[in-house]
Amino acid sequence: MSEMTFAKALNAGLRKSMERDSKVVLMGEDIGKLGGVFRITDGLQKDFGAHRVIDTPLAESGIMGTAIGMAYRGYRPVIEIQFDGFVYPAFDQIVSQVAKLHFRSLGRIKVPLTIRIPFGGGIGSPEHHSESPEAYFVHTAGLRVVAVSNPQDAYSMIQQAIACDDPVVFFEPKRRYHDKGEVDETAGLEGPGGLDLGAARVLTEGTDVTLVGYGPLAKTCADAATAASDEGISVEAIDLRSLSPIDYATLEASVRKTGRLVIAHEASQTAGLGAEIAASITERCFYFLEHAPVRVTGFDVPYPHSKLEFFHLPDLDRILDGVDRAMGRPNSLSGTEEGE
Amino acid sequence: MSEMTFAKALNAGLRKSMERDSKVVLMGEDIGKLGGVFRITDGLQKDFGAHRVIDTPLAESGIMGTAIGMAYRGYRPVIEIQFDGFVYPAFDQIVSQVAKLHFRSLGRIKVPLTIRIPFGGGIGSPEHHSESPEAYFVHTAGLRVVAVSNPQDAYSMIQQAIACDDPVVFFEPKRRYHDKGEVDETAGLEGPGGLDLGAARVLTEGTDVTLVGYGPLAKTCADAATAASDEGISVEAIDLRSLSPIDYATLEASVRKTGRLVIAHEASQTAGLGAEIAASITERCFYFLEHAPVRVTGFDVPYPHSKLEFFHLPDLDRILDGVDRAMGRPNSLSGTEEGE
Amino acid sequence: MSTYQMTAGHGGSPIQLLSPDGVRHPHERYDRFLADVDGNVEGVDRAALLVSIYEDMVVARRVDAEGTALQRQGQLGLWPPFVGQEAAQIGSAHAIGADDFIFPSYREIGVAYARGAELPDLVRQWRGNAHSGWDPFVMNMAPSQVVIGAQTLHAVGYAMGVLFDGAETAVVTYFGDGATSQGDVNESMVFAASFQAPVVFFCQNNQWAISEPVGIQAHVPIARRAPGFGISSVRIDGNDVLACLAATREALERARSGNGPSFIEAVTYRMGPHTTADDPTRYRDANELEDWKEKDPIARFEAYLASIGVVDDAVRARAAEKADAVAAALREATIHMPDPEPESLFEHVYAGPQPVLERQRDHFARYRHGIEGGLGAGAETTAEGGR
Amino acid sequence: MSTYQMTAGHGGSPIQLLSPDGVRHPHERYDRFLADVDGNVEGVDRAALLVSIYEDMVVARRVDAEGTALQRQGQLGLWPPFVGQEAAQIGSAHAIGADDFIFPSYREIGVAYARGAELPDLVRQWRGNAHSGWDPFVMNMAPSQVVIGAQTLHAVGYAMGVLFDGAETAVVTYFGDGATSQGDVNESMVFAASFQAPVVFFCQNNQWAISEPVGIQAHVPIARRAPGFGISSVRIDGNDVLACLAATREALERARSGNGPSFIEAVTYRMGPHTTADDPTRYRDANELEDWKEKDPIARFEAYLASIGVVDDAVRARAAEKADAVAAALREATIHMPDPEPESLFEHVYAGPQPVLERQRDHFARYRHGIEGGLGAGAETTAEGGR
Ligand SMILES: Cc1ncc(C[n+]2csc(CCOP(=O)(O)OP(=O)(O)O)c2C)c(N)n1
Ligand SMILES: Cc1ncc(C[n+]2csc(CCOP(=O)(O)OP(=O)(O)O)c2C)c(N)n1
Ligand SMILES: [Mg+2]
Ligand SMILES: [Mg+2]
Repeated sequence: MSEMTFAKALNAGLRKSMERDSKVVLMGEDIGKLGGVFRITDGLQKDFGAHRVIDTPLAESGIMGTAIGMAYRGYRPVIEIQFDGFVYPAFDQIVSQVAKLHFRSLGRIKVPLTIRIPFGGGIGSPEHHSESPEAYFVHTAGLRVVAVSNPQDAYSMIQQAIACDDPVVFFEPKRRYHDKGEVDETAGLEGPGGLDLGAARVLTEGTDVTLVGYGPLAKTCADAATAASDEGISVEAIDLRSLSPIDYATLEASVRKTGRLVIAHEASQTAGLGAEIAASITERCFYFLEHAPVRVTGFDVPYPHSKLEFFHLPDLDRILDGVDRAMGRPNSLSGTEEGE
Repeated sequence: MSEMTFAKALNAGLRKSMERDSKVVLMGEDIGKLGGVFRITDGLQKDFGAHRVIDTPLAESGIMGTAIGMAYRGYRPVIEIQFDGFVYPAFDQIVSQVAKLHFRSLGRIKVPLTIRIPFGGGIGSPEHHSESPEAYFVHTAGLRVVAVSNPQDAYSMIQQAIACDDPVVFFEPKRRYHDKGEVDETAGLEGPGGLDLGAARVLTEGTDVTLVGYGPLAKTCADAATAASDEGISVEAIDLRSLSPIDYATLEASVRKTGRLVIAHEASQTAGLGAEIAASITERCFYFLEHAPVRVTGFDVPYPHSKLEFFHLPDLDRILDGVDRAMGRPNSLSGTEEGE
Repeated sequence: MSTYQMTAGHGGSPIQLLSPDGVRHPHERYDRFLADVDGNVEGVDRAALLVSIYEDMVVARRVDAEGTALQRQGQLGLWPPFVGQEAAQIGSAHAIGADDFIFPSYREIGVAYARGAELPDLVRQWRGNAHSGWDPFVMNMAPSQVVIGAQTLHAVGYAMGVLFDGAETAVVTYFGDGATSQGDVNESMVFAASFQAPVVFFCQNNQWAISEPVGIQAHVPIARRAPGFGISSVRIDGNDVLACLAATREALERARSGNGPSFIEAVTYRMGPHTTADDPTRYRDANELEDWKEKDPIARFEAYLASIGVVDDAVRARAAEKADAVAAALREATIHMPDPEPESLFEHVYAGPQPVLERQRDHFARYRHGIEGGLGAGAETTAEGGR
Repeated sequence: MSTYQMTAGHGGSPIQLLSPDGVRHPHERYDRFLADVDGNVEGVDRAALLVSIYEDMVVARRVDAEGTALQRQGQLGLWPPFVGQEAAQIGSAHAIGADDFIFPSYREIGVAYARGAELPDLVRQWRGNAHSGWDPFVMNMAPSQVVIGAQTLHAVGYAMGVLFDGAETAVVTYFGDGATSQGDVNESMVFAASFQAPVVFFCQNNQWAISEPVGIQAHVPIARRAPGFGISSVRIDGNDVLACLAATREALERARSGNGPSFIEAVTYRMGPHTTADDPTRYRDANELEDWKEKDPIARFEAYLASIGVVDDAVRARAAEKADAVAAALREATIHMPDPEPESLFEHVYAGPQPVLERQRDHFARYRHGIEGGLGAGAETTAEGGR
């Protein structure tokens, strides 16, 4: 075990994958000498060469499309999208090609791409640098989608994603890049705790309410569980980890126990991931629910300028307010939704 | 009142908008002499000229981006995307530009684009011609999204969408283009029945279960209501019409009455519009619900080849099966979701 | 009101080795790529080689006509005729090596035929039985691509892989005149040039993108586009099978010898409708078609072969016979193609397990079982949509 | 393993009217566009004109330095320096008419300054107070664009509108060398050429796209790209303010006279980091910067103006004074810029009413009220993220 930052853990996981399989290549803008704007690929071009760590022209559709061609040729490209807001030029190649190629070729063509996307807000960036586009990809059949939340998962899951024969959209919470944590570097592809890429993780066990978050908000959810316990509310905080497919077995087991569900994400509320989880859990656990699932999310607005971003982002207070609402507590700050 | 096909009603509505406002221009591939592959713009270039009905180069991002520029210049571009599956190359311009420009310019720049998209399956087409991408746009703050289901709405709502100062993604159910219906051509921008662009419509009143559909499935939902009534089930079928914002007032009123909700759409289930409606209605009507909202949708697969498409698409039988499930009826074909 | 015009995309004189009357003109640059078909390579049976090209063109046209007929008879959902483009497709296909990899659009059915695709694989997707036909790794040819231009990036990526492997394979991608407007096609040229990828861009400028004449896409001849990216480019008569063969061979040689990408604009004509769903009389003049019939690629090649004594009535008859036999076999295969199993809907979406989808599959199976068992309310009613 | 190289994007000799030592060279094609600044137009105060350009360059550089300083002091979140690009930005800006419309990227702060933007509007977005600054319809200039290349299509669409209006306005869009790889930029050239839109593509090739040298984007000089689309193109010394002025005037004249689009590659250099968040020492050689300092656009112009007696110490001092005053005013405006109201989060998302969003706004207001009232569990805890 050694302590390292989130960013460094990703770097170490990429390195390990590249050592393991010579067909793993990294592609993206500024990932070579610069090591990426977040330095996630720091030093890798120096050590593996310009054929393995490829600075591409500034064209995301081009990156995605050529990565597909490299997959045809037997490579396992790992793409870095520089910021969340710049994945959209590649959307067509992702949705119509990456996601469908295995199906449309009757399983003959594998597309083991890993599409790394630093996502989410909270770092005071200008426009288009703080998006949370995960719902678009979760709604797209044929993709797997994960969001990592801590250095150990970053290290293990990037390796699992790269080893996975399906395309994986891999979300990294950019505001956590400098967080530090213990990482077991001997952990293999299965990862410590034996969690596979598709499994959620229970962060804190609890009995009153289930609180689901992912990516940047997994930590906030864990903190909320601690804060709530001071007030005598027992929160089971869960880090979703896999956004597609969602690990409903874990979520169901928890909600059957607690009867209450709060879901937190930074993305806008309407048709976001919270809606999917609320709907599916309601389907699966209707008679166990004591309150409607509560969503604590970004608002239905374009991601705002940085002076306002902390009003938009769910924080500890807003999540606790959501917990209060799910508990039907009268001191909820915003009142209950129902009957308004 | 005159009887006309859905396609003709759209054509007539476009014509009316172009007559009303000389700044309305149509842009798209093959919309001139050919009148579009579905003939929706038939005859319009002949009558309004090549500056008002513009055959563009084959580049959807280019169409969308230049339409934005024309909006800056005071035009009201109406874009035809030839088929649903070809909107993705324009996704970046839609999500990062069209949707955000009014917000980011502090309201100074209006983007009154109408983005027409023939959508959905059921016409035996090859790949990429039967997509239902509406959830992507519903999740995108700054856009309005509508889906029309009958000739009268097609006629009225295309005019309302064009007159709207916000960008509107306008979904047309291509398998209904040849359906005929009565159209009141004297109806102005408000439309017959006084329904505005954001309002849902109750198709059949009922007391047992609320059944929500839109676009191609609105008719199927109405048919299901009739079929169910033969069995003594009273279905309140609702045509959603506006997918963003959703007319929750109408939905809430219905579900408070029926206590049961079924939502049907062709798009894949996970993180689709059904999830949003189920989640929001559960939030708003939790204590009125007698059963979890039921989703009857396309599966989480890429839209299949045409020999299989009618297994994928929700049809009358599958929707009735959904109604049975919502009613908790033992003769449901597929069993209840709960507790599986 | 000022006016604008969109007229260009024409002009320049495409390279021609066979004039429309079937006369072979020597060509300084290209003759060296035609030594075998010109009879200047010892040990090569020139006549056999020429006849194989000729037969492929004749059979391809017949396959195309059969596709249209099968569609008209309801056996196929759609068919994209390539009649008129046989020289471009068969000429280039004969240049491409078995190890090379091809990324086609939807219209390269002639290329697939010449490359040896099984007949059912030519129609599988047009019948709606699957989204693709041949095995891409058996044929070294990607599934056909419907999204305009998307495949050109795949081709460049594959070629980058070839480069990184240090291999001598080359890659060819086909696309139309309309496709040149797409961002992807232009980005593919950026990547190809920057990485000096061994790829050949083969653009069949058949004058039309559905109803839009090429002048809407390009203000100057399309072949001029590529040099602006640093890619060598040539404009050839796409109805001249020898020019197509020679130019493709030249470009492949350039690719294999590490000299980077090439662009070929083959000027040809889509003699049929865009697809069987299209009605070209709405947008184009019948005279245009008549003019292009004068430049028919098969008639031209046949005249040349007759003039050098390689084709005679016997050869013609054999080709026609083969064409009929292939067409009949294609028809048989099509008509008897078994429908896919409903449950196959859920196959191959993922390479690995996916529990949410598996639940949907199980639900679907129970539902189907119920329907078949005649249970439930729904079973009493008739499904719409005619399944 | 074979190797690939990406070296080009250089080569050719950019048009230069002022050599780095400040000597004015006559130029057959461009001199006619410089009659006023050359003193050949009666009634024009040549010295005043030249000094206004000079002052704008000096003040722009000072504004840029102040932006960097404000960022370092935490007053701005980010700043994209344009130091080194003053000739390209001020030269072109002085050519553009008040009625013309500009679609810039994020780096054209010099252009916005020269066009008369209010000072707070130059920093508003970099401080995070809004996503844009100036009123686009007062300035005839779109908000700056962060998504690389997206604005070029808007420019072409605006120009199409101008064309359809029969107006004489022209449109200028700015973008970088990196942007030329984007599909959108290439599509914008397709549309511009097909419609013969009155638009000027002004590419500041500052040699770098963050850490990537221009050779990764372009295998041949960027100016060669446009002719392949049928767009006239020129490669100029982007550190030569007179070349920038003349080339832009020529292109605008072409646009206004109905002769369609133009492309200008202004070869310049980004002397600073990509943004204040960047560390160029990781990827570029310090010598490169030294070389380019020799070609400094302001020093060159100043030497020329001194040589013709237009600039002397008094003029220098006045320019420096103005620069200091503008910088001080910018600083004041920045520091005292009021924070936006939290509830403004919900404003301008839609032009019309949107009930789902209004519900969220009301919910937010109640929640904020609760927080401020100190109610509830949440209020006891500290919000993370430091608001
Ligand atoms: C991205 C995209 N947009 C639109 C279409 C619809 N479409 C299919 S074929 C076609 C025209 C293609 O023209 P061209 O590239 O010249 O090829 P051709 O059909 O002539 O072989 C269009 C617009 C599509 N398939 N993909
Ligand atoms: C679509 C998109 N992809 C990536 C980025 C991240 N990014 C911001 S600036 C930049 C480099 C731009 O280089 P260039 O076009 O030469 O302009 P310059 O910054 O040199 O003025 C990149 C990659 C972006 N803003 N937009
Ligand atoms: Mg064509
Ligand atoms: Mg640059």
